[in-house]
Amino acid sequence: MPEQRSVTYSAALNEALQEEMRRDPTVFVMGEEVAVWGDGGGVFGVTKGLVEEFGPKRVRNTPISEEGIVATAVGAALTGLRPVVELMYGDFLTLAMDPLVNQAAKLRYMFGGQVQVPLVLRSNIGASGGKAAQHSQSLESWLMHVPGLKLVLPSTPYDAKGLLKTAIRDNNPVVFLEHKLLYFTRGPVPEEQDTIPFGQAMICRAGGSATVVATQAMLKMALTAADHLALEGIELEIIDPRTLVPLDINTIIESVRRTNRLLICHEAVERGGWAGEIAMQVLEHVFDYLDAPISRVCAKNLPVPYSTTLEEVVIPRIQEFISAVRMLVNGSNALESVFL
Amino acid sequence: MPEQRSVTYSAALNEALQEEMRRDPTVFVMGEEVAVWGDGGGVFGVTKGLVEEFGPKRVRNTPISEEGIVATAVGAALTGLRPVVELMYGDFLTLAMDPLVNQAAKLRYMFGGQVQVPLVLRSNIGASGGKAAQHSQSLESWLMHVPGLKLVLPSTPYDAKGLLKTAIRDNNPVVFLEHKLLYFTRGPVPEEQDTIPFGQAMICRAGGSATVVATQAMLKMALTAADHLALEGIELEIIDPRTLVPLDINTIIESVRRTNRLLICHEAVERGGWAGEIAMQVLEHVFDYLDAPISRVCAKNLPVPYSTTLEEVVIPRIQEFISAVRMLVNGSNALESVFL
Amino acid sequence: MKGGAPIRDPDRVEMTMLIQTNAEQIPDLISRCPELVIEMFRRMLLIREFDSRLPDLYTEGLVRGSSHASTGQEAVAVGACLALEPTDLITSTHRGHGHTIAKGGDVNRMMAELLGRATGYCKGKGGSMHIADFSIGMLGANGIVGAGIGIATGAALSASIRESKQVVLSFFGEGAVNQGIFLECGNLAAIWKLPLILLCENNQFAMSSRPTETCSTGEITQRASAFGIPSAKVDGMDVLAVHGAVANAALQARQGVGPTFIEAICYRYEGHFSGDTVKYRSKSEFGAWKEKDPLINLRNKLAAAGILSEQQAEDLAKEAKLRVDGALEFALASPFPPPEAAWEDLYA
Amino acid sequence: MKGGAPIRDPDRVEMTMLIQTNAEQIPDLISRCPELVIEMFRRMLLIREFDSRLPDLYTEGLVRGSSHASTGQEAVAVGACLALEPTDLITSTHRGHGHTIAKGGDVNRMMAELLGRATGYCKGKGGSMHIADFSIGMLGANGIVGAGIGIATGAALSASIRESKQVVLSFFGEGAVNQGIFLECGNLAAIWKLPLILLCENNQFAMSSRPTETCSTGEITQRASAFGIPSAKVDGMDVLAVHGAVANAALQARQGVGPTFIEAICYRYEGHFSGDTVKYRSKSEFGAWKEKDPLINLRNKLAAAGILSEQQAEDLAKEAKLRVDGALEFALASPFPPPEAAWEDLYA
Ligand SMILES: Cc1ncc(C[n+]2csc(CCOP(=O)(O)OP(=O)(O)O)c2C)c(N)n1
Ligand SMILES: Cc1ncc(C[n+]2csc(CCOP(=O)(O)OP(=O)(O)O)c2C)c(N)n1
Ligand SMILES: [Mg+2]
Ligand SMILES: [Mg+2]
Repeated sequence: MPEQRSVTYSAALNEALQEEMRRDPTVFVMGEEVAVWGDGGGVFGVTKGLVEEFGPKRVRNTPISEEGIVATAVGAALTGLRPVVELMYGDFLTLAMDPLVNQAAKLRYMFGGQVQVPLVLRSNIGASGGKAAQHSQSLESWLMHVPGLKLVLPSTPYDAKGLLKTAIRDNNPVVFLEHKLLYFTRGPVPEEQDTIPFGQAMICRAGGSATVVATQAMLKMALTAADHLALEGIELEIIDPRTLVPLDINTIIESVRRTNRLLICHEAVERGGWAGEIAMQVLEHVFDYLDAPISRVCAKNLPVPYSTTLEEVVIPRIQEFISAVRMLVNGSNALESVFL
Repeated sequence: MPEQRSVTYSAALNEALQEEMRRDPTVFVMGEEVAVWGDGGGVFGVTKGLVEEFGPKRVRNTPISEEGIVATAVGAALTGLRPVVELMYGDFLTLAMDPLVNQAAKLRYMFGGQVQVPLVLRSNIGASGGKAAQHSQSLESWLMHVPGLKLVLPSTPYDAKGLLKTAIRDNNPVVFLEHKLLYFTRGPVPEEQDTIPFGQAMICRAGGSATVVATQAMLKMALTAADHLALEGIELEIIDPRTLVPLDINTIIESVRRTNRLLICHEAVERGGWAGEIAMQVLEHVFDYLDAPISRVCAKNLPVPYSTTLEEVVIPRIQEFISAVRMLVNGSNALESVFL
Repeated sequence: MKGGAPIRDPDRVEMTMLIQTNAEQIPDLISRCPELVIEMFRRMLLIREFDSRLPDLYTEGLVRGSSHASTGQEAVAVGACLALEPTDLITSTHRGHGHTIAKGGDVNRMMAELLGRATGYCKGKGGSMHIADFSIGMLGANGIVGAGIGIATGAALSASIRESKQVVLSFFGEGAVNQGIFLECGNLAAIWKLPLILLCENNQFAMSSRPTETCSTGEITQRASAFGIPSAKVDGMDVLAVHGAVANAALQARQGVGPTFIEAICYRYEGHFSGDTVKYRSKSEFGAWKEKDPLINLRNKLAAAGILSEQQAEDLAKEAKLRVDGALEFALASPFPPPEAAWEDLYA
Repeated sequence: MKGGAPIRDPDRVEMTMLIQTNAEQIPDLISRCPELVIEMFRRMLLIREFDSRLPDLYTEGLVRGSSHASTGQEAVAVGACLALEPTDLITSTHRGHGHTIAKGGDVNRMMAELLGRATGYCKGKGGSMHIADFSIGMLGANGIVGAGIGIATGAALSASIRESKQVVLSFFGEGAVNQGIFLECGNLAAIWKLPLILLCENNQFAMSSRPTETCSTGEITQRASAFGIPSAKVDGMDVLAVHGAVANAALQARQGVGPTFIEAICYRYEGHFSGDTVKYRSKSEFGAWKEKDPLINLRNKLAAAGILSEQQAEDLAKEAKLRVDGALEFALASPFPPPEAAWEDLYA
């Protein structure tokens, strides 16, 4: 067996792009600063070295024109290419919602299946070090609500690489949201790693006290918290759905059948976030197995403020998570009295 | 007492605009075709007659520039005016998400409370008669997920008028979503009607068998269904939240305490829709009172297709609603066996 | 500008397979390529006939939603599409029936789509605003004003990356030139020298709005200067003028020179959509434009050139009528899609 | 274009209350209004001093997130803002410290905001990219490239509806001219003749991208012709030139003529943001621009005119240093916002 390589999340993504571009000449990359920035390629280094290998025709620096770039990618995807677009920050999705939602997601359906739209929109979510309200949002819940899109949130370098390869080979529009705090984290990525199928959740930690569903930075937090909680005898089962569309609800349901308790943790704003969707699906399937209300730990219903003391209030913290788990595991009667 | 007047939803909205524009010279209206169309004013007649009374300075026809119009409204709202913008169809929100989400919703917070953004964005949602994928969406769930916005979905002419007046007087950005199928429905609107406070749900029908939360066209459907169901001895308690932000969760909770069952019905796509949010809040408060899983009847996870036979599959129908209620009231064991 | 047209070898002109060999100006397309011009006339008649049925179909409840007739604008659609190769691509607008017919689309499937039938172009999922026929390079009507410009730019980028020598033509109304995407994609097309033709159909109205009220430049072509894109203004009631301008633009695009902007001046005969009361314009204005009717205009020219007798013209008109009658029959005889079909075609 | 400036009665020139009476060109603002020009110099020094501190503050971890220095661009901010009335309004960009200082902002509150303190302009909620001071008509920096243009257009519409005679100036980088909002709002401003000045700071880079690569027109001013908006190109290293151009544009705006587009050619001295390795440009290029340094440029002129001795110049530089030192002290002595404050200021 080859030795386990350890690479960063950013480098893993870079490898996926490189390998897919080598494999398939119809894949091309487009976005602001994807060919030039820093040591060469995207503000987070994900497209580094690509222009050198594949040339400026397939690695295209663009003007600052988010709507136009995504719209252009849609047109390219309709006509035989596989564009991989980078939006520098996920917050700029606001500028590209029309080509993404009214075009990419709907064209195949509207046109009665005449055509496919193999497009990957890469961007990122999450707060990191004071980027404040317009550079810290986690907008994935919007996209989960759009039929026709697929939605990927990789949490490890391994997943980042495998899922990006799958995304590029998928014949549908895939929104691929990375997390800013993860770009420079490391993890094992075997040389021979290939695609990872969509719709397969990962049980990152097994346990019987409660099920936790979390992704990316929140997943890391949950795993850390689980070590602490284990000392108190609380054994969390932690599930990373990896793709929100398609969603592997079965893995979550089966876990809840065993643990009888569920907590969902996301960095997206709580109100209207995807915790509600997972909760609904769990209720629909295993209501009778629930020994306590489904709980959630999410960002507060506020924009992300700049200063550390404030950002810490808005973005879920580990202490908050631990308290919520204790609450959940202590049983629903205690909860009732607290909340009412 | 003055006699009950009956007016259309569209006319009620028109009255609200007229009265507020008379009352407050800082209110102005802007949008595509708001000064001219048909008998004069907006494709659904809501701004009819306003340009004649208030002139083209305060009733502004615009070019087709959704992002620019909403952005301009933000700038006007920051500097002492109260713009009321009309987007012809709610589907065009995709083009105006940046000024709405990254600007209107966040500026006050980002700027530490220095300024207020008294802006009303009027548009509409819902399928109506084959307008298909790009003119039928119900995108309110996105907006519920944006801290800083308020979100209003009026269901009757009475509410339309009173809530629009409140929206215009509110010092915050309010997204006011009308429903296409309701514009020409009639209902009582007393002459003297004034504002209706945000955050007060309406119990539209009292009953003990189950609680239903629904708005607009779905509310109408639920009320019709309730008459049928009453013949079977099922008495629905039907609640119209009227504003999704702020949300009057207490009225819903109190009802669930009495009925022990909850069904949420919306025309927005099911996955990631606001049913999940209401469900989560209810779980957090009155989990122990629930005798059955919270149920939802929503649009399918599909774009809205054109042909009647297909549109009927995607948009919730009354038969589907009735079945779901029967399921809910028959108890959770039956449900379990159906779903698993 | 009144454009010429590429020299064509008349023998090589097949009705749906027009091969352009070069684009030297020729003075008289009618005498050089009569079959081509007759085919233009045929397609224009078909558009006129097809879109004239819309109001009734709507009133009878056969067509749902919004449908937009392009009567009066036939010369733009046909002149443009017949200046392209069959393998070239177009994007359309909410007002797309004419573009589809001009590009060689099938009126049966289009009518079936309008009537929401399973045999329609989109299996009943799209309706009038979403007609597409990828087999003939018609990349779709679109309900979002301006969206087709973005898709066309992407298709042109794709043609450029694939080195396919395809040209992409985007039809859009003059109302769309105030949408941001026009700037963003016009700029992209220009810096990347994409094989794109931006064809602005100035039919005098965006719903009730006049371009003079909504577009800040008196001349819409001036906007193309914002991208450094060469532009031309052409009589959109004259199919030969449109054809010439587009042929030149296509040649330039194919040679790698980059995009062209063409404004075709025309007039919308019907209301904006079925149901529009059209109070915002005068009868006399409409009358004046009807004087320049693109069909009569072309018929007179063909008659003067002696290649179309009155009888032949009538026959062609009858043929168009029969084809649309046939399309309606086809559509009416077609089944509605079964409910299960709603679940198909979302993902590939 | 090298603009003139409005005639000012020197006696009426107060440093933060500049009243423009009319805009006849005068040859020499320095001799007519020395106090005004000295104030320009003072504000430019303050910007230079303030933004020179950023890299260290970032390295020391005192400033979080992204902060963008405007050193090298001082003349644009100051020339523009001092050609406006105090009641006039500006919108800014992600690179907004200079604009704030130029409009008369308070360096203490700005520094406190950068350091995330409760005493900052935004109580620590905004940080560098969201500085605003509505009391001086600074409607905010913005993290979304191009967004300020929309807000400025709305503010100009508001001024027009309120008949306030205010002028609104929008600063934006040359990278923003490829955003759709620029077309949409440029067009709105033009058709509605809004009192808007579109001031494009062409500092040669959008991150690493050159305008020649991203903007399809060789001349950025050409884009304004797409809206029929008069435009001017001005030496952005010369504060007097910027002042003259903006003063003229403001006068036109106030007279109801409508918007003006001004491109100010300048250079970004620092990297795009703190942390940028700036590999995409050469030292010699930077050196050539430094020769035209706006501060030295102005100091030389003032010295030549005999109204600024070397000593006075040094004193002013020292004053700037002291003010920024003081700001840093103020900020460091200020508390961080209490956690509860996160819940405040969302709704009015
Ligand atoms: C983004 C968007 N905004 C508004 C509309 C509503 N609408 C449909 S067609 C139309 C007018 C379009 O005018 P123009 O572009 O000139 O095309 P025409 O109708 O004249 O063919 C409008 C405003 C829309 N469909 N999409
Ligand atoms: C909508 C949007 N796209 C991209 C970015 C990332 N970004 C921040 S500044 C910048 C470059 C802007 O260049 P320019 O407008 O010339 O301003 P400058 O930085 O030179 O002052 C980019 C791409 C952003 N903040 N917003
Ligand atoms: Mg038009
Ligand atoms: Mg720049």
